[in-house]
Amino acid sequence: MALLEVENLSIGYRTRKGYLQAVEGVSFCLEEGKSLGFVGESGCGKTTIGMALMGLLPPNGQVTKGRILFEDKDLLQLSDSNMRSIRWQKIAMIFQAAMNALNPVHRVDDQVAEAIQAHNPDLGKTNAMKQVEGLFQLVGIPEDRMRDYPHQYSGGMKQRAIIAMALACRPKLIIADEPTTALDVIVQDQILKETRNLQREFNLSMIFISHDISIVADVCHDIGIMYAGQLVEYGSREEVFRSPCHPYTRALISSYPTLTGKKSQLTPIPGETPNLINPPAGCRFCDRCPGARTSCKTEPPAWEEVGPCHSALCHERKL
Amino acid sequence: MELRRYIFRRIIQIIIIFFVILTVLFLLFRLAPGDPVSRMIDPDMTPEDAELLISQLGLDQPLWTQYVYYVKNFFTGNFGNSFHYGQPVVRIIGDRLPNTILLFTSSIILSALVGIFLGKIASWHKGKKTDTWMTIGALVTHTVFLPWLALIMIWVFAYKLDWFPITGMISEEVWLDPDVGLLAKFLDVLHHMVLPLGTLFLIHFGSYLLIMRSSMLETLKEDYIITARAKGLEEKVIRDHHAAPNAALPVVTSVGLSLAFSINGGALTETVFTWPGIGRELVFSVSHNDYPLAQASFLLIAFVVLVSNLVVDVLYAYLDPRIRY
Amino acid sequence: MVHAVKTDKNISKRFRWIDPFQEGWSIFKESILGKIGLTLLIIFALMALFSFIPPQIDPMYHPMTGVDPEISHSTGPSARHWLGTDFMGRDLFSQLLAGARVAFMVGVSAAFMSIFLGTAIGMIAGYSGKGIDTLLMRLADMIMVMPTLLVILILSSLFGQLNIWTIVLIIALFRWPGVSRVIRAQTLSLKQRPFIEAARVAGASHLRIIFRHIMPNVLPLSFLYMTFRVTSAIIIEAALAFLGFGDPGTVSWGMMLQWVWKTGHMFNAPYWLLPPGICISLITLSFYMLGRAMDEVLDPRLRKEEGAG
Amino acid sequence: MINDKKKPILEIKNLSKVYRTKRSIFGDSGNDVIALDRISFKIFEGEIFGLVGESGSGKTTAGRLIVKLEEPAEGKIYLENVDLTGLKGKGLRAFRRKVQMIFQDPYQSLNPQLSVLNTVSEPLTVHKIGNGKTRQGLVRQAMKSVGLSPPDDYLHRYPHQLSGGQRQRVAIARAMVLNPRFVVADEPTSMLDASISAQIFNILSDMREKLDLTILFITHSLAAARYLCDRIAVIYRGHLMEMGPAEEVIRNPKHPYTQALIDALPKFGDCGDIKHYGTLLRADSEALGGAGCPFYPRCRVAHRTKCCTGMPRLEEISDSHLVACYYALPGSEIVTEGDACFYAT
Repeated sequence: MALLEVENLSIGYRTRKGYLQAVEGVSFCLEEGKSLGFVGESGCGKTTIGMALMGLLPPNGQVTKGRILFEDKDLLQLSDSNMRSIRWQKIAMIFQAAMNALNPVHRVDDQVAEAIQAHNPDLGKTNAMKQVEGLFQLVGIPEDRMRDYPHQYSGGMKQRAIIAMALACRPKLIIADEPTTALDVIVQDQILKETRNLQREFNLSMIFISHDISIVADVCHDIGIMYAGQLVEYGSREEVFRSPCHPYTRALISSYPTLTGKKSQLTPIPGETPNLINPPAGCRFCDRCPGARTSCKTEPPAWEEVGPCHSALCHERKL
Repeated sequence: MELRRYIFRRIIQIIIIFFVILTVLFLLFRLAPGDPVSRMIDPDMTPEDAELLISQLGLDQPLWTQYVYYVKNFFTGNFGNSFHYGQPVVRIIGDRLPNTILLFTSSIILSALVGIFLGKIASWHKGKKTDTWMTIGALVTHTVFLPWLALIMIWVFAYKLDWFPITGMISEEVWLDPDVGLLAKFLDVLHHMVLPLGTLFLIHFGSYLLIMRSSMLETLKEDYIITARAKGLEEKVIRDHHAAPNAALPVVTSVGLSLAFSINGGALTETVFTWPGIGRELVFSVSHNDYPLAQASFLLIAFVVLVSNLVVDVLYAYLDPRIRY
Repeated sequence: MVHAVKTDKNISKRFRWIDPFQEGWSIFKESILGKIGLTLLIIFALMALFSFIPPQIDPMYHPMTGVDPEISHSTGPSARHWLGTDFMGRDLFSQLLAGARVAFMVGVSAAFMSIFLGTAIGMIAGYSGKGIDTLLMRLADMIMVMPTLLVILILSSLFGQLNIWTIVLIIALFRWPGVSRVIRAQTLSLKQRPFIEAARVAGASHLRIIFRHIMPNVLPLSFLYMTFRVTSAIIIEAALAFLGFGDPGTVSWGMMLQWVWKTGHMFNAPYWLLPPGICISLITLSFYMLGRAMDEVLDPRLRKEEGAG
Repeated sequence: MINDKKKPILEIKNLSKVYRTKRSIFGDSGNDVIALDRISFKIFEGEIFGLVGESGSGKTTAGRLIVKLEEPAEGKIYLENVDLTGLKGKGLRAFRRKVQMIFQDPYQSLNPQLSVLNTVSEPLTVHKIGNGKTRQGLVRQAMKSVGLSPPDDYLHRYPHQLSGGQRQRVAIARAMVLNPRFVVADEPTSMLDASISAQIFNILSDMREKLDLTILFITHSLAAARYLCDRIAVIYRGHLMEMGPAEEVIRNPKHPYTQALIDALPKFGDCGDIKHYGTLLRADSEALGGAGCPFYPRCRVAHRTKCCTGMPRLEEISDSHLVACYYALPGSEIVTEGDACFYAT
């Protein structure tokens, strides 16, 4: 039984310029102890999905369709207080901007302890602090830095503290939204390695959200490629990268510079992403797609199984 | 210990600024049209006394020597005699200062606390009725013309309803009666203070409310608020523990920046309620051409504003761990 | 690349600059505060305009010198005197109209001068940095801790009665530091922005950078502060007049209040006590509301709020 | 490649830059940050030279010094043999025509109040080139060359009506409209999506071909540098660590820091022939102030006394491949774990 099952999720925002369909018809599932990565460009809806899983959409955002089944409970049907008890205890989050995810006027260890105490009110302050100590050891923050304020930390240390905080209540699922975007490569590498180790150690399920295809390729078992609010390709890492099926996935991979291979291979995707306030009727990628036919413009594509654990949203039926 | 160094630096700054004000005042006094001597000399004085005073102030000396006399007199507390009261200015000012500080600080603290509290509530109910009415109420009380509000307060609460005394700070019968205890005296002062304090409070709390409200709305958009929500904290904890302390910081700054403006209101309030403070003394002395008293009250008020600014800045540094000077 | 453009190709190229203006106006229109403020202001402006009419009808309606020959004391409202008369029988309604004119005059001219000074000084300080910046900002700090009303009191004790334009000038001279601090901060942050550096790399001179790149970006803020400065100028003038230091040649609302207060009519002449106070309060309120509504239009963060991630 | 011409267009000698933190008259000593510490290199005509480093390494400072947005604390910069330090008046104007910069963040580098036409034509106006009509022609041409075509669709737009990629192209058009000799591109794609980045890379590389341009490409990504650059230099805390032909530095890195960078890059796609070097200590301790190699505290192969007392010089180890490390020089290659001194925290 899957830990998390998302069916046909659609999310929209009311904006001054009109109704923005940020996520449309996204389905996926995640087993215990596995990791799933969402890749896409900015504005493709990947962060929105993460926030919807936490039940933290901004006030102008709303889930319009679909179900989010976590341990067989539909999170969208839960009351506020039930949802609150699931947050962090069952599902925790590592945020995009680690720089700003810590409250500047409170000490770091207090902020971690707060998460523990919120869900274990009977636990005393000293016991909570003991747990915090253990967590900080786990992520490699020296003990004498525990009582610092966030602004005294470097970027990498802040991200470590956030990871410690995410682990505080031993959640089943951690959503990591661009966890290393602001960090340098070497620190990023260390953080990713640690995350992987911790995931294995605690048998965590993880959802990785990133714009960087190489990070997701490095960390995740399954991969979902997102484009303009839709999931366009979904499958195991090996399948998706070895035999990318959707033209967008192929384009994304070939536009990414690597350390090996021939230099001339970098081919950019022409054009810009469509406007999500008035999305095109047919396939959303057809304007940029090298193999688009006239029917692509008018008919929305359907999901197509292309392998045992691999499917794509494209009119092209061949693998 | 960096903080101590910062305070030291600020004190030096204050001294410099104060010297500039002192000097500008001196120059204005000498450069203004009319005879500086006659301005400093009480028209009712005997010629001998006037003679003495002139030599004491150095008014018969060249400008530079006069300046030296002026500064020396200032530091020895010799501001001359008030024409109106016929007493040394220092004594009058010394009498009035505590009254001003009492009214002024209590009104600032009260209105800041209430403003912060209500601003927090208003922002929390953004867009709802509570918020709309609080905002409008704050806007109206904040922009109402202070002396007029004071007059209306007197008219309604002192004249029509007769709940509070119309003017003054103490009732003579209470203070002259040797049998009355300290508590009763204190209550008497409090009784007199309600209306002026209420007036100042009404004028000030609105601006703090509005600043707190917008600062809080800003803070609520910060990432660490989302973190707090994601942690599954109660909304009340998020509001009071995570958002409010951060949001209150700009209010502290604005208290500091608006101090000078608040003291205008303080002077007006003292005047209308005949509260025996420095502000009223300044207004009174200016309209009675009592120059020595006017000058000294002005300098003292400037000094009070400078020092309170320092207090506010230090408070800010204390509240915000990011600030380390 | 082409498709993105198609949609607005038929929108004319001209008048693009009007877009942000229209967008701002549409936000402004939604704001209740803005609407109330604007309505009130129009009423006060009409009052100021009509203030010229009563003396034309009859010299006894002259706000300053006119006296009703039949009464020489304060009376309540009547058909002859809509709001009643003051202690010497002058018409309160024409005084109220004249007060609107004074308020606008004082408020707008003092605000304009102080905004001009503040913007110029703020931009110079922020852009030049170093010594000039320190010097100007210390000066600003110093002036900022001066309570303007009391400064004017002291000056009038030295120089005697001040006329209205002197008062306006002093208000302007003492109310620029707040603006210049804001403009300086804005200039400093603009100076860090790469588009200024891009202009420098392109070879633009300092003057060009200030006028072409910095000024258009700080002017909206200056205009916003202008509304707040108008309120403070009106309040200071009114308070000064209330304390008896106003220009004796004008009739301002503050002066009307002083008369009702000083002549001991405040307890028995509400028809005299209420209108000037309400007017001062409402005109400051309307400018304040206008400012807040403009603040919402200008605040880019507010618009960013709806960006979905 | 183009290297055989070997005519340097830009030469940097012992360039240093120190940022002083604010000090008050009461003498609390601020911490000075050394952004660049006596670096020297040459850029040859027509090449794309990559400066690779992490944030705070001084790479952006170097770029800003070259375009004279800042003045160096020490050292000289020569463009076509003209010393840039202290350039004023006419000389400065001539320099501004020749050297342009492309900034990192296209959301910040365009004035929101100016239309595309006004933005792109500003350099022409400033240098008084042409009149209204000919200027528009030049602007159109520049816009076409960065792929903003037809230009008429964009000329009268304002930045907020453009996407990030379009903005960056406008910024490139602004830099190219003067037909400069040398362009500093400061992480031009770090704020853009991957697919858009590739467009920008290709535009830059086209420009170089068409306009005979020399480009200093500043980036944090070795992969991007490899794709675009002929030669790259790796910079760490204000020191050049390694410099050489792009392929050579990436295939055969000699400096432990470069090796660590390559180790840290997420492996993606076909990466069979990338070695793992393991030169980095896990704990990154604070930097030791002083004369030693800045990478010493994080370096696995460092020698306890040798490496923390003197900064090794940048020396040529093979044809145009320079490294600043004691262990990379011929004769002292002990990059095996057995001989290296372990420094543990």
